[in-house]
Amino acid sequence: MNVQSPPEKLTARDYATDQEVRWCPGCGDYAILKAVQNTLAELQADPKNTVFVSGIGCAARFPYYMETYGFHTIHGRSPAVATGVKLSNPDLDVWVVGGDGDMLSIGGNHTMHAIRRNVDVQLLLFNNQIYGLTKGQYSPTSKIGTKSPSTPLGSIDNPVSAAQFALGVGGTFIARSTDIMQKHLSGVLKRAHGHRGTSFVEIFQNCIVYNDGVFKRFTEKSVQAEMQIHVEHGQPLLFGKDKDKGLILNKDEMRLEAVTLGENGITEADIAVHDETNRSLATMLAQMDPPTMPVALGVLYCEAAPTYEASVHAQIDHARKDGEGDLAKLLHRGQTWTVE
Amino acid sequence: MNVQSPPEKLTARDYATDQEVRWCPGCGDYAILKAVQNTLAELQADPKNTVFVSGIGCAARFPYYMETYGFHTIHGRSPAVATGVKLSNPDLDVWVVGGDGDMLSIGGNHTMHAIRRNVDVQLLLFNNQIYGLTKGQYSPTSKIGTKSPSTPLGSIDNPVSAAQFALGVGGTFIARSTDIMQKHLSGVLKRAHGHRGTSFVEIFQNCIVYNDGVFKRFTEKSVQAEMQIHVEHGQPLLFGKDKDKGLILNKDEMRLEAVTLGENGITEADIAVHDETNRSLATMLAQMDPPTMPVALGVLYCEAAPTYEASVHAQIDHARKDGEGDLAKLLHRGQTWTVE
Amino acid sequence: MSEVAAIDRPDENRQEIESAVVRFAGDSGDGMQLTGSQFTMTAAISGNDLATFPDFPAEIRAPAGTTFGVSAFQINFGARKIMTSGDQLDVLVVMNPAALITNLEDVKPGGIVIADSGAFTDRNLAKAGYEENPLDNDSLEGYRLVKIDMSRLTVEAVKEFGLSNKEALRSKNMWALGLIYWMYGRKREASVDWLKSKFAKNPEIADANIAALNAGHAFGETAEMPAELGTFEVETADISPGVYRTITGAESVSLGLLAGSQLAGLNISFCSYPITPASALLHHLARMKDFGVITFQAEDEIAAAAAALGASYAGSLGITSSSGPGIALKMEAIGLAIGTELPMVIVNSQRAGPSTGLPTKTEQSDLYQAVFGRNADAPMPVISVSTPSDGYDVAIEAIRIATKYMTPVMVLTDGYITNASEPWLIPDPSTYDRFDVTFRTDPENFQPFMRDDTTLARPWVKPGTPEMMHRIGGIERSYDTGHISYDPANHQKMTDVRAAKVNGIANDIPEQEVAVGAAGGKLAVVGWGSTYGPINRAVANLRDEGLDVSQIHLRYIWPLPRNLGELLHSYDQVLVAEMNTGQLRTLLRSEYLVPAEGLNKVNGKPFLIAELEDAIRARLEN
Amino acid sequence: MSEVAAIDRPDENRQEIESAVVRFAGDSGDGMQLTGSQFTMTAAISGNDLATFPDFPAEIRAPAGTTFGVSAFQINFGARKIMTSGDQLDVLVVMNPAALITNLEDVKPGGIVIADSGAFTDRNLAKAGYEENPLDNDSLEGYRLVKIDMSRLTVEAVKEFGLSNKEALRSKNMWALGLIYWMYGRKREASVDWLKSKFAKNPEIADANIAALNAGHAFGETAEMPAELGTFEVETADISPGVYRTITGAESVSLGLLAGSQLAGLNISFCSYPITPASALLHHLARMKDFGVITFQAEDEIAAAAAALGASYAGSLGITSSSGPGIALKMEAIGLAIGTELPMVIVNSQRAGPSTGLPTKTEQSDLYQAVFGRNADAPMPVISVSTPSDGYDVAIEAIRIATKYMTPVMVLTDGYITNASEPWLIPDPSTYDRFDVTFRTDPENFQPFMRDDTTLARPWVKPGTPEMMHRIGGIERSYDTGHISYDPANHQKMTDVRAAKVNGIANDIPEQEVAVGAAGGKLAVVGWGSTYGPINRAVANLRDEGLDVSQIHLRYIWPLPRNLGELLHSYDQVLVAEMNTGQLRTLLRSEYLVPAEGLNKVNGKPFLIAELEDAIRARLEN
Ligand SMILES: Cc1ncc(C[n+]2csc(CCOP(=O)(O)OP(=O)(O)O)c2C)c(N)n1
Ligand SMILES: Cc1ncc(C[n+]2csc(CCOP(=O)(O)OP(=O)(O)O)c2C)c(N)n1
Ligand code: SF4
Ligand code: SF4
Ligand SMILES: [Mg+2]
Ligand SMILES: [Mg+2]
Repeated sequence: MNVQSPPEKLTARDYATDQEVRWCPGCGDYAILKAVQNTLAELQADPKNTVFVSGIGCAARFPYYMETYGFHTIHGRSPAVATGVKLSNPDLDVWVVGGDGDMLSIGGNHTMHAIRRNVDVQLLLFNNQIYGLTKGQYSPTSKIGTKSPSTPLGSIDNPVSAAQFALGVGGTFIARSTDIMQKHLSGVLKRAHGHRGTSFVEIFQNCIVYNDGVFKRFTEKSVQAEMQIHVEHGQPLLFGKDKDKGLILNKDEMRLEAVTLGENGITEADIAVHDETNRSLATMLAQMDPPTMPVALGVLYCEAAPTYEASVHAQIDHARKDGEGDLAKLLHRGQTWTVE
Repeated sequence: MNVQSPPEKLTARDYATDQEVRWCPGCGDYAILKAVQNTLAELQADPKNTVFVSGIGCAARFPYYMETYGFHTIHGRSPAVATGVKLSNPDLDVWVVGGDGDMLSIGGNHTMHAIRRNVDVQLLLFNNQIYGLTKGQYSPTSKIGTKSPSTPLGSIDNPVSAAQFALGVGGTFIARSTDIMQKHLSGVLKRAHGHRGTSFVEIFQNCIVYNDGVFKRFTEKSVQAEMQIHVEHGQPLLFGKDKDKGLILNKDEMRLEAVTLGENGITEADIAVHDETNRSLATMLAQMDPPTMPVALGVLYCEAAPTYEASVHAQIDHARKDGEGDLAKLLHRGQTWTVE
Repeated sequence: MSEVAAIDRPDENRQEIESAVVRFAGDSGDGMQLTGSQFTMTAAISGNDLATFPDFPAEIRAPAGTTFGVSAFQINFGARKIMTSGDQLDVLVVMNPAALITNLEDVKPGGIVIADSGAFTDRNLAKAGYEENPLDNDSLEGYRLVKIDMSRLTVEAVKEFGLSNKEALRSKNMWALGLIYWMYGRKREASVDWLKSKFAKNPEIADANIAALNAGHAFGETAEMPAELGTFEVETADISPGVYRTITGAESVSLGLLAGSQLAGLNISFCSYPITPASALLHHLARMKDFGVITFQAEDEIAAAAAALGASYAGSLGITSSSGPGIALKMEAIGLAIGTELPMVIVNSQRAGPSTGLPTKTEQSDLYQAVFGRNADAPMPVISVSTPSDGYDVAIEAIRIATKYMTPVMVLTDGYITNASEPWLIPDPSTYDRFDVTFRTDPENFQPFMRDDTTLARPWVKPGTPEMMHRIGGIERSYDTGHISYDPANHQKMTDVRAAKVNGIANDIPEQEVAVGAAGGKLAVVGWGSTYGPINRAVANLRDEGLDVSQIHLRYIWPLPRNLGELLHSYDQVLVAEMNTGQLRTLLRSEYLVPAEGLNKVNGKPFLIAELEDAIRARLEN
Repeated sequence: MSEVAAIDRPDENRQEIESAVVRFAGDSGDGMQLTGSQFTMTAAISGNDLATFPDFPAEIRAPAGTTFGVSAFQINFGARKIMTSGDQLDVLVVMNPAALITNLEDVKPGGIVIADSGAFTDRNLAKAGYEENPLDNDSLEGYRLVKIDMSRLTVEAVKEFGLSNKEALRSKNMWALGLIYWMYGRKREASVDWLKSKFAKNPEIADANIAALNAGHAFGETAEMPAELGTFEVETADISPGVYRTITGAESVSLGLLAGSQLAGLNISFCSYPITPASALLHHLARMKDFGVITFQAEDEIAAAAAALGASYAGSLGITSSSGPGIALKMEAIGLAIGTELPMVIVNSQRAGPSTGLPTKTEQSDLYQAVFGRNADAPMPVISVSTPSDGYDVAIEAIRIATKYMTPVMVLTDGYITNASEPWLIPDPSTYDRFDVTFRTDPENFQPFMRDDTTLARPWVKPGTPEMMHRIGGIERSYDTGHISYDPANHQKMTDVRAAKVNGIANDIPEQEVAVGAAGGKLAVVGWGSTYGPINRAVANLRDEGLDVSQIHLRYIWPLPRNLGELLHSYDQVLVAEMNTGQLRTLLRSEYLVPAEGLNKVNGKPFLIAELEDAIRARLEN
C-alpha cells in the first residue's frame, strides 16, 4: 500500500505500484504501461479518482501495476463492471483494459453495449491477435490461417475488426495506435481521456511469445511510413515518408483509394480531408489494411454525445427536483385502511 | 406429429404444424410466419432437412409453428446452438429466429460471432424494438425516450442499429424488410436462403401490445413511398411515389443525400447505383432513418465468402486424405516400451 | 330473469361464516385482476384478514375465449387469520366457457359456480373445447350453479351512457363484482371512489362501470336470487390496529431494499435483466428515482451482476435480481463478489424449471443453486421470504448481512409470493435500527483484506478516498494485503476464513423458533419460503384436533440457525415440506444427520392445506 | 573440482532402494520439463513403476531468475507400485537460487540437494530474495548439499561445437540429467536417441546436448563425488507385461472421448473455450481431425455448451469442456440439455477457486457445482477420474451413459490429474464392448418424449430423418408428445421421471468395491478423483502395520452406487478425504445419514501420504 501523500507534481513513476511487473520480457504490454503512466503524469490525473478495471488475460493484469484504484475482475466482464462503477460514482475516471479475447470474444457483448450506451470510460483494447495468458490459442482477431494449439492446421474464421465493430455499434470515439509508438499512443490516450463517453482505443500489441511480429507489416521501421497513415481531424489524409501519398474517395465505387501526389495529375486538392465526425469515412478508414492500403492510426472517429451515466443521474435529479422521496409516504401510497 | 408422406408439391400449409399459434391477435409475427411458410413453399424446401432454431421471446416461439425440425432453446443462445447444428450436419438448412432482445441483447455476442464466422444459416431478427414476452421492457433497439416498465421516465441508451452492427462485424449478407410487406419479405427471404453463409435479415415487426406503431414513420401506407427505398443491386437508388427521388453521394462530406430529380439540375445520372458488394455503401444505407432520409429495405449487402462449416469440414477431409485415423495407432504414438 | 328462480331473501338471514374463498375467472380482456383487487380492498376495509393469488396466462395476449387466455384472481378472506389463498373455492365466478373448464376442478363439492350465460355462445364453447353447453346439461350437478346473463344485463345497465356494445361489455366485471358484494354484504363506496379516480379523464366510462357495479348489486338485492345461492356474513377478524395496505411479494422486497439501503446509509444500484417473475422488482425500483435509486437494465444477467458488483466496489449497494436460469448465468460474477468480499444482494424469484421450465409457475427449486451452485468452495449467506409482506424485513436483513460481513447475500423468493398479496400493517421506518456503513478512510496501517476481529469482514473503501489506493481481484488474495498470492498455505487460510466468516453469521441471527407448537414432540413439519401459510394452517388445524405436531419455518437457509440441529433432534420425526424434490431436506440431513423425510410437490402450485394435513396425519397415525 | 570432496565410489556399491523421489527445478528457460520427461521415460524403460508431476509457473514467461518463473518436474519411481508423485523429495536438483528457495521445503530431512553453483550469482541471489549465498553459509545444514558448477562444466563440455555462451548453457539441463542417470545407474541411450530425433534439423545442438549428458554422467562416474552423495539401485517393479506409454490425464480423457465415440458409432463435436487447465483437451482433440473429430473454439463457455448441444441435436456427440468458472457459465445450457434430454458430455478440469482462484493449482471443489449447481431440480450423472490414465475408461463410460440415457453427463477431473502422468498399459480398443447408438427412424407411433421402459430414455432422432419432424425446447414438455405443456400434473410427472431416469443409472453401474481392505471394520477412508493414489498408499501402509482401515474410492458421484449406503454403514467410522471443504461428505451424510467426517485440504496441492497416515492414525488410536 502506498500511503505517502502525493507531491505537488506527479511523475510517471508515481503511477507505478511496487508490484513486480510480470509480463514476458519483451512483451508489448510494458510499453503500453509506460505510455499510460506517462499520459497520466502529463494529465496530472488524480490517482485517488482514477480506477483501472480489467478482465482476465495478460493485458488484464494491468491494474496491479497502476498506483490508482484497481479492480481485476473476471474474463470478459470488465465493461459491465466499469458501467456499474460509473453509474455508482460518475466522478471517477475509469479506464478499462483488456485483450482481444477478453473484450471481443467472451466480452464482446459487454463491450458492444458499453459502447452503444456511451458510458464515459476509456476502453483500451490490447490487440495482440492471440490468447496470451492461456498459452497461445487464436483469438477472434487472429488472421485466417493462424496456427495455434487449438488450430493446428490454421484458423479458418474471419477475424473481426475491432474498430469496425466499435463503429458499427455506434461508438462515439474510436482510435488506434501501437505499443511501440510512445508519443502517438500517448497523444491518442489524451484524446481518449478528454472525450466524454466511451473512448474505444485499439492498441496493436506484440505478443513476443505466441504471436511475434504479427503487426510487422506496418510496425516495422522500414515500412512504417508507407504502411501507416496518421489521421488528424481537418488534415488531408497524407502518408508516406515524404507525405507524397494520400487517400482519395473514388465516388463511383464509393471506396478510398491510395494515390501518389503528382501521379495521374493528382494534387493535394484531390486528397480527402479527415473529418473525425464522419462515421462513413471512419468506417472506410478502419477497413484499410496493408499491403494494398496503409493502416489508419489516430482518432478515426469522435462525436460529442451525452454520456450514459450523466443521463441516468439527470433523470434521478429530475425525479428529485421536488424533493427527496419519503419512505414513509411511499409505504402509504395507494389504497390504505385503518384498523382501530 | 405429422407422419404423412409429403405430396408431390408442397404448399405453404404443409409447412404449418397443428399447434395453435399463440401470438397476440394482430401481432406482426403472424405475417412473418406466413411469409416464411410461403417462401418455403416457393422454394419447395424439404421439411425433413429444414431446421428452425430459436432462443426465447415471442418471436422465438416460431419453430413450434413450422412443420420442420425445430429447437426452441434458451434466451440468446440460438446462434451458438445453430452453429453446432451446422458443424455437426452441414447438409441441414438452418433458420435461426429471434427477437431484438434475444439476438442483440443477451445474445449479441453469439450473433456477432456467428456472423463473423459466416456460418451458413439464415438469421431472422424480428425487431419490434421491445421485449414482448416479458411484458414490454425496452430493448437495445428501442429509440431513446421509450417509456416502458423498466424505463418509466423514458429510455436513455442509444439504440443499436442491427444492420450497422452486422456490417461492422463483417456480415456477408445483410438485408431488411417488414412484417407487412409479404412479397418484399418473401423476396428477401429467398435471397437469404440462396446465400451461402450467414444471411442476416432484420424484419421490422410490429408489437401491437407493447410498441404499437413504432415503425409507422415508414410503414404507414401514406408515407411508404417517400420513407422507404427498396434497394436492388445494379439499380439506381431511386424512391418516391413516382421514383422521382434518389440518393447521391456528396463526395466532400462523404455522405448520402436525398435529392429530387429535376431539382437543382439533378438527373438520373447523378443518382448513385446500388452495389450490394460495397460495404461502405451498405453502411451508409443502413444509417439512413426517417424523416430526413428514407429507410433502406432489401439486400443492403451481399458478398460471396467461404462458409465456416465448409472450411471446418475441408480441414477434416484434408486430414483424412491419407485415410481415416486408427485409434490403436494413436494410442501407441510417441515413446512406448514393452514390459515382458 | 328467466334463468333464475325467484326467491326473496331478506338481508337479516345472512349466514355467518368464518371465511370464504372466491375466484373470479375470465378472459384476459375481462378485467379479472381489477375485479379481484377491488374485492380484496373492500374485504380489507371491512376488517377481514385475507390472502390473494392472481393467476395470469403464460401468453401475453392470447386470442379471446381460449383456455390459455384465461386470467383468474383468487381471494381467501375471513374473520380469522388467513394463511393461504385457499385450497378450494367456495365461489367461482366465470365470465366464459374457457374460464369454467379451466377452473372448475378447484371448486369444492357443492360450491357455488356463477356463470355469465351470455358468454356461453357456440363459438366460445367450441374454443373452450365443450361439445355441449355445460350450463344446460347435468355436468355441473355437484355444484350450486347460478347462470346469469351478465353480458346482457350489463349492456342494459349502461345503455344510457351511449357506449358501443363492445365498450359496454367491458363493464361486466363490475356487474359481477356488484353481485358478489351483495352476496357478502359489502359496501361499494371504495370501489366507486376508485373507479372515479381511475377514469377521471373518461367520466362516462367511470359512470358506466359504477352503473354496472350498482346493477349487479341491485340484481342480488332486489331481484329474485335462486335458493342455492346464499348471502353471507364474514365478521371482522381480530387484527392489530394500525394503517394497512395490501402488499405483494415484489412490492415488499422492493420497498425493503429501499428501506435497508436507507438504514445502511447507502444508495442503491439495482442492475437487472428482465425475466418473469423477477422483472416486477425492476419495475418497482425503476419508479423510485426520487430516492436516488439507480436502476440499470443490463444486456444480460451476468452483465447485471457484474455492474452491481462494480457499483458496490464504487461504494453504493449493488443489487441484482433474476429467476432461476438467469441466476445461473450470474454465478461467475457472484463468485467474484465472494472472492473480493464485496457486499451485494442477489434476489432470486424462483420459478419452475429446469431450463426455461414454466416461467409463470412457482417452485422452490433453487435452494441447491443458492447454497451450492458455484464453482469451488464459495460460501454465501442465503435467506428466504415466507409471505408476501415478509419480503420487507428479509430485504432489510439481507442488506444488513451483506454490508456488515462484506459478502454477497442471496434472497430466495418465488413466483407465488411475488404475485400474491396480503394485508400489511405499514411499519414506521423510523423505528428500525440503523446499521450505517462506515467506509474506511484512514490510511494508517490499511490493508484491503485486513479483517475485523469479530465479523471477519474486510474494510470497504470507496475509490476516491485519498491515500488508500489499492487493487483487488478474483485471483486468490494474500491474507491482509490482498495482493495476488499463489502461496499454498495462504489459499488454505483464505478458504478457511471465507467459510468462517459466513458460518459466523449464525451468531448474529436469531435462534430458530417454533412457529406453531412446541420444541420437542412427535413430529416437526419444517418449511422455508412460501410454504409458510399452508403449513401454518395445517399444523394449527391438527393441533386443534389434538395431534402432536409443530411447525418450524426457516428464514435463514445458510448459515442455518445455531440451535436448529438440537431443535430438530427433539422431535421423533421431521417432515420437510418443499415445492421441490427435497433440497432443504438434503441440507438438514447432511448438517444434522437427522432422518428428515420429504413432502415434495412440483406442480407449479402452492401446497394445499388438505395435502399437508393428510401427510401429517399419515405420519402420526402410523 | 574444488567444490566437491574427492571420493572414489565403485559402481558395485550401489545402495538398493525401493523407490525414490527426484525433482528438477530451475528457471522456465532451463528446460526442466524436458529433463523430467526424459528421466521418466528412462525410468519406465528400466522397468520401474512411476508417477510424475510437473509444476509450471503461473506466468507465461516470467523474467529469468525470479521465484515466480520457477518450473519444476517431480518423479517418484520405484520397484513397487507407485501411487503418487511423492510426499517428500529424496533428491532436489536446482538450477538457480530461485529454484532453491521455492522448493527446499519439500526436501526430506537429510535429503540430497544438488545445486548449480555457477548460477548462484549475486544477481540471481538478489532476484530470489537471498541476502547471502545459501550454498556458502550453514543454512542448508540439514541436507546433503552437493554444489557443482554445472554451468561452467556444461560450457566446457560443449565448447567444441562452437556455440555462444548462451546457447551452450541451454544444455545444462542435460548435464544435470546425465549426473542423475549416473546416480541411479540408468542408461542414456533412449535420451540420446530422443535428442537426435528432436534436433534432427540442428545436429550441432543435438551433439552439444548429448555431450552435456555424457559429461554429467562421466562427472559422476569418473570424477570425485562427495561422500554425502550415494549411488542407488532401484529394481524393476512387478508390472503386468505389455506395451506401455506414459499418459497424462488430459491425454487419457481425450483418447477416451475418441474411443467412446467410436464405440457409440458417433462423430464428436468438441466445443470449448480455452481455460487453464482444461485447454489441454481442446489442444489434443484439435489434432484428431483424421478421425473426423470436429473441434470448435467458441466465443465463450455458454456458446461452447450451446454449440455442443446443437451438435448433439443434429446427431453427433456434443462434448464441451472447461474448468470451474467456465463450467458455471455453461450451466444454463446444461439445464437445456437436461430438459430436452439430449446426450452431451461436459468435462470439468477442476482448479482452485472461488472465482479465478488459482488457475494453475488443483482442487476438487466443483462437486457441489456438478451435482447441485443449476437452477431447479435438474439431475445429471456425474463421474470422476481417479488417476492420470483412468480418464480413458471414465470418458468411455460418460459417453455410454450419455447416449444410453439421453442425458448430459459431467466428468470431473482436476488440474493435478490433467498434468500428471503415469505409465499406461496401452489397451486394445477392439476388446471394448460396443454400445452403438440407434437413432430412431420409424415414424410409426413416434413421439419425441416417449420413453424406453427400462432406461426411461427418450428416442434420439436426427434432423434429416423423413417423416419424423418434431419440435423440442426448454419449456416444460408434455409427457410423450413433447409439446409445450403448462399442465401442473404433467410438470410433476416430468420432474419425477427425470429424477427416476438418472437415479435408475445406479442399476447400470457396478456396485461399489473396497479398493484396499475389507467391507466392514473400524474405519473407511472414502475418496474420489485424484486423491486415489495417496489414500491408497496410506491405507495400504497402515494395513501393513496392522491397522483396521480400508479405502473406498468412488468413480460414480451421481447417482451413487446402489450398495454404497450399506457398505459405509458397515464401518465404525467414515473419513472422507477431499481437496475441498467437504463436498462429497455432504452428499454421503445426506444420502445415508452416515456420520462421515472430513479430512480436507485446499492448498492447491495433492494430499501427502503422511498427512493421510497421521489423520487415520489419529482416528484409530483415539
Ligand atoms: C470464464 C473464463 N473463461 C476462460 C478463462 C481463461 N482465459 C483467461 S485469459 C483468456 C484469454 C486471453 O486472451 P486476451 O484476452 O486476448 O488477453 P491476452 O492474454 O492476449 O493479453 C482466457 C481464455 C477465464 N479465466 N475465465
Ligand atoms: C436467461 C434468460 N433471461 C431472461 C429471460 C426472460 N426473457 C424471455 S424473452 C425475453 C426478451 C424478449 O424480447 P425479444 O427477444 O425482443 O423478443 P420478443 O418477445 O419481442 O419477440 C426475456 C428478457 C429468459 N427467458 N431467460
Ligand atoms: S504471453 Fe504474450 S501477451 Fe502475454 S505477457 Fe507474454 S508476450 Fe505479453
Ligand atoms: S407481445 Fe407483442 S411481439 Fe409478443 S405476441 Fe404480443 S404483439 Fe406480438
Ligand atoms: Mg490477446
Ligand atoms: Mg422484441
